Amino acid sequence: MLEQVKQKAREILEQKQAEGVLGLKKGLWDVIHPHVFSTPSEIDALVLEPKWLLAKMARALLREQPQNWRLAVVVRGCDERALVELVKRNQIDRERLLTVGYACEANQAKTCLCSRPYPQKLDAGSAVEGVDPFADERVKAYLEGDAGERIERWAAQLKRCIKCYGCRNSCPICVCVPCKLEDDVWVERGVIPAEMVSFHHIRAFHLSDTCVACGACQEACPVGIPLMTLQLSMRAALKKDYNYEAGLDANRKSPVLFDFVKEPRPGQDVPDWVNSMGEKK
Amino acid sequence: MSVDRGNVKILVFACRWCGLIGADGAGRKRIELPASYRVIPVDCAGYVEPDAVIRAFASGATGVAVLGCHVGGCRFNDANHPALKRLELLKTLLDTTGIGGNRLLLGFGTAHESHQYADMILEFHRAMESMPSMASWLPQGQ
Amino acid sequence: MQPTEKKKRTILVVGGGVAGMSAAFDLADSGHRVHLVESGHDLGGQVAKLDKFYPTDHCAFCPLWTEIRRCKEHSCISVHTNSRVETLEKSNGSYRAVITKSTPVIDPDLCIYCGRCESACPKGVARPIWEHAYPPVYLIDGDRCGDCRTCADVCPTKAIGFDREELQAEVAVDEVIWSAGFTEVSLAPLKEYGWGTHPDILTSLEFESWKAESGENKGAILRRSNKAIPRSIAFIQCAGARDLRLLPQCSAVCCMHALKQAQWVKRRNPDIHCVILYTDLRTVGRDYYEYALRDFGGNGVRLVRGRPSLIYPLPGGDGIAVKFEDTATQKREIWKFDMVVLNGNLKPTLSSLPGDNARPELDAEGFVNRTATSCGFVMEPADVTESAIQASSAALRSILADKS
Amino acid sequence: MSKISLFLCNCFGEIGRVIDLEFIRKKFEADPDVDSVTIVDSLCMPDDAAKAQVLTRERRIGKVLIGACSPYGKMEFVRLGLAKEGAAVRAVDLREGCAWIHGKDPEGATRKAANQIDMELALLQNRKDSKDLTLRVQQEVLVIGAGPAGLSAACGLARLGFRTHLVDRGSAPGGLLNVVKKVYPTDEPGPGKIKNLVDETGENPLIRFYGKTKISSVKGYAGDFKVKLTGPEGNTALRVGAVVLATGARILFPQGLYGYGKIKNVITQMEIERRFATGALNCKTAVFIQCVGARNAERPYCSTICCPLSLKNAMRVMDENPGARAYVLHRDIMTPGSVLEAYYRKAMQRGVQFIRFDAERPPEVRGQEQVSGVEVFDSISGVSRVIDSDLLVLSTPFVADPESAAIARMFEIPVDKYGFYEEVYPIHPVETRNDGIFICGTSRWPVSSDQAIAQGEAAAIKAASFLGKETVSALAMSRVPGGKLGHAAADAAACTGCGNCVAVCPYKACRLQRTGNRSVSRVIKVRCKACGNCVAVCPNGAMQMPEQNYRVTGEMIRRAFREVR
Repeated sequence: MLEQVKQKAREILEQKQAEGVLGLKKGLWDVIHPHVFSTPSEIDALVLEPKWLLAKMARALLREQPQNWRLAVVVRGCDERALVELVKRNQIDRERLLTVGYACEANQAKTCLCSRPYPQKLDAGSAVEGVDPFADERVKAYLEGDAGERIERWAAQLKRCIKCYGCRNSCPICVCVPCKLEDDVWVERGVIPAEMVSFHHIRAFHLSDTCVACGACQEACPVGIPLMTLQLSMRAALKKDYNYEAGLDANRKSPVLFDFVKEPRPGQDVPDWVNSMGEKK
Repeated sequence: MSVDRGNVKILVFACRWCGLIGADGAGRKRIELPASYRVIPVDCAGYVEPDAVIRAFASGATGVAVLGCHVGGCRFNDANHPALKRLELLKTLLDTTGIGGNRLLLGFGTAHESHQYADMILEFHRAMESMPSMASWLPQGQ
Repeated sequence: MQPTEKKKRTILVVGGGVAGMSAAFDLADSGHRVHLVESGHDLGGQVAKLDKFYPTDHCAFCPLWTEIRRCKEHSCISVHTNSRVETLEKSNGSYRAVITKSTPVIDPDLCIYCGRCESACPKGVARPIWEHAYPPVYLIDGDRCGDCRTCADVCPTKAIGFDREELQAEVAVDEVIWSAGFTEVSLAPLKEYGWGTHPDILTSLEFESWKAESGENKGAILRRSNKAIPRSIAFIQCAGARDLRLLPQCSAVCCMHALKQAQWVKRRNPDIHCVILYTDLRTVGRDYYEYALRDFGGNGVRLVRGRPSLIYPLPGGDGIAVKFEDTATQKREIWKFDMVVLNGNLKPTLSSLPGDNARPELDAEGFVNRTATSCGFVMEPADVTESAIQASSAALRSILADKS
Repeated sequence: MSKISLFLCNCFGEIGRVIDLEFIRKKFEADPDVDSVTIVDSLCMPDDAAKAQVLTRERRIGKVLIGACSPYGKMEFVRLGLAKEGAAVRAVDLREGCAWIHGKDPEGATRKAANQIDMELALLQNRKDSKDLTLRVQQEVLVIGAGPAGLSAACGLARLGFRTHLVDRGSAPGGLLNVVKKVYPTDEPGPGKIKNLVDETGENPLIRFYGKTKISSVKGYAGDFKVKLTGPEGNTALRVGAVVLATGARILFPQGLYGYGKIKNVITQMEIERRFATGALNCKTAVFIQCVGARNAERPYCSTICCPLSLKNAMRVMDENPGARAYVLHRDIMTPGSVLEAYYRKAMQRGVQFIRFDAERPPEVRGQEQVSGVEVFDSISGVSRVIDSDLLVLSTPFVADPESAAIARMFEIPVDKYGFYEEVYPIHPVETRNDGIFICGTSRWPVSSDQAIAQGEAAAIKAASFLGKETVSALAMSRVPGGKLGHAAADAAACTGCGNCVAVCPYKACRLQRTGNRSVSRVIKVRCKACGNCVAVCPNGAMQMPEQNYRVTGEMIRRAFREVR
């Protein structure tokens, strides 16, 4: 698989489809770091592991470089979806971006609880079946029980937050500067643990229709809060109500922003003052 | 499980065209309501950002109500519709964390429905009385 | 080329419903002076009385209220409420109109809506003007008032004064726009409809305020006779209309009005069986037919083509019998309903007003002859949308009247 | 930051009876933001209102907070009166929203009143004013489409003194009426009905007619649209203050329905008009079928004009061919109103036969090459009948013009699901989402020529009253009584250019502007109606409504339940 990726990357550089290839490089003392390969000969040092999302880096590179500079990115499924979301949000020019996609292996998919462990444009490797995150114990454990139990369970988790902003910084889609999480109107400053309701809910909700379920936030969390679980049910709701999944189609806007249809959600009647209370199950 | 009985705090975001006029109608009829809610008038329910709803919970509100016009009856060219979709999604998140989507009331009615407004506020107040406490989520002193 | 300096005209608009307000506002907004004469206590006309309006199924409150406020606050519009046009004389291409204004017992400028008169009144004749009048004021129903004047003593602002005299104002106007709207005509002459024989036989406007969200039943659908939940409601179309004995015209709004009410009943209480007995289902307008299709779609409103020959209350308060022929099956049927709503008995207002010297030429059916500028229901049966269009068109015609 | 003066109204005891106003006065006098607290007995009475105004003026109070009745009551007058003195005035509803509904809980009501006042103080202290934009309105109008609606709009505008550009894709004005020999219900000739209007387009120096011309691009907003036309004389660039769209509609071509195209003498209403025009119509029995391709699953709407049209043509067939018979096969005769209903009665008296059929059992055409008859199940009598006929006329509905969608996109107005232009609200039937664009005629919804002319006139006066203002301020571009709240503004430094606001804006007021490698959102102030959706979806608060910005909201939320002492 690595060879296929290298081959493809070399082709891109040789045929001048892009000026650089962003991928992981095994450098001095075998340290692996992201690198922009600009000549075909450099490509030999390209590696694929570990999982390292490059989408945000691609955005930064493309912003720094002149308009005619194009970039190819070596991507996994999640990284490709993140790039699609960034394209959708006008962070990356679609015509300046190429991808070299490769599929993740089954055990990687299982670790990430990835339901789609392969890019749509697959150049190397063969796609393995995704994992249903809701069937996994690691997720189930946080979603079961009644509201009171869940409140306590999540409180125990979120209490450990040291407000390092790792979740935000590692997210391939969070790009806002300034960020609402640093504004004391929304989140009290200088308080640790972070204000639990506002910090985590605002962060999670901002990504509700953008999250590509890469799991970078929870991998980055130094205290191991299962942050991706927060996103999963919103992703599932979008899938169910609007058949929408983030990161698949750069032309489809989030249904929460768009699609003025007559009913708020397919099959759901308009809530009304008279029946808005009665609808609760 | 501790509950917040007796200390219900409801924050109402009411649009000026239906929510607030419905409330006004209830006032004109002098319908007795619990004094547990505070109103923030907005020009349209579309203005209510999910972050503000979250902020309200973080500031100690037991429940938040967003009251707008019927879908299709908005005078801002269906501006309340995306708001409804957004806040429906926020309910999902609140359900996940256990705060509970039922702490967020989305009510879409008309200016004429003052009795219904009163019933809704009353019922929401009662529902919030038996909600599990969020004390473990909030900093001390709130 | 810049537009030439236009002559500012003064227009008299008779009737302050949707049509009158639209015309007045368009005229005022283009710089002309308007006298808007309304016989009721407040602007708004019939739409103000409707709980919901079609096709949005939403209340018409905020657009209407906006319109009312814009008219009242516009510097070029003089609003005359509680007023009528006494005489109208044409001379040299312009008119002299005498407007008579009856002053209400409660001065709206002083009323603070505290409601003390309502609780003090032994006969219960002090009541709010309408649910959402802006500003909210009380009025005293002069006909039923016992003249005890208790209310005047309790009023904190001394707003209540009996024996106030009528005021008369004479205005010179260049053109008159008639937009007096419609009134309900009594169905008593048509005995077969049984109107007036039983409280559960209502006209649609009576039903509208009976079922209103802000009304006495808080939006619940109840029988008027015993306040029980009805099992079934019949909506009878063309009652009095398309009928040479009473009103030859088609009232244009009733099919949609009945559909709206039936669907609303279904939404509030799906267990109530709703039947619409119609002759032709006239759904001409944007999305109107689709609105009707929602019924065919199985939400339970039954549409039956047939015109009742007799409606009569059954003895013992056991409901209302409706006798008709279902033309789809060609069978004569007698169905029993708990409530019957009659639709269609709307006629243009001007034909019933006294005083020939203050009204335009009317045609045989009571509509304003095309020789005068008019809009809304007095010109031709029309719903809100159509009235608003005609109003703007009439506004333009009244400005250009002497130029073309 | 200037301090706030607080006026509390007792409303003749209505408020003071429940709420402890003295307590509130003491509490807020201690508030560092508050300058003074005054309790008055009745703020809406002329005396007290005048006093408050004088006080505001003399002490140059910049910010006033009123605690009185609801904003839908008399307080609005007080508020407007004080605002005239140049103060920023906000009001708290202490009567309807507090005293009257919490009468049994005076303590709770007092707490609530204090909190609500506190919240409004936060708003007054943190609110900012939107920068207004004043715009000179271009004193010219563009009317697209020269059918009856467009003609009446153009002539109306020209007679009011506005220079009008009338554009049509055809070479001469008149539209569909040029084809129609007679119009219902007056039976006057179609072209004659609009003859004076057509003549006027030639004679009035203020109207310029552009034949065979199309719109190639549109930029700008109400008051200043920059439109490019492409026509036989090349390109023309216009700057107009308002646009009237009267682009018309097509009539459905019933290919494949009732043997149309295969069987001779199965024709449409338009063809029968043409036959009348050439005088080549003779038939013994004409059958009109209504709702051909309308009121079905694909087009679930009534096209308004076909029933009266059939009445007219049926009577005409009988007039021109003595002894001929005419049948109208219908599903419902759509003749609402008094004039059309009388027309229907006239047709019945004239001997036109009406047969009602069900949508599920449509009539069937007999005959291979030439129509020989129609079989129809009469749903009223419940029997099937065969009508021998030598002419079958199909009433097909108006369908949206295929070009309408492109024009709607250019002018950024919505179309409904059938492709007709959509108005903003039923009470404002010729106005659209995009201010300064007015719609009329069949491009809006199927209408008769009379209605189209009326709509044209309606659009004309709406456009004229907008143009007549000569300058407009963006803050006035709203139907909100008391004025628009403000308009949203994006902080260019913070904006990430994600486009959420652009996607969500119901008025298409947000635009992305590209600078270098990044895009930034910009708000077209004239279009913004201050609904606040852009603010709600902006991920980092770059988009704000200055009047009710995020600091206001945040602070109001925090103060909502602050302990009152």
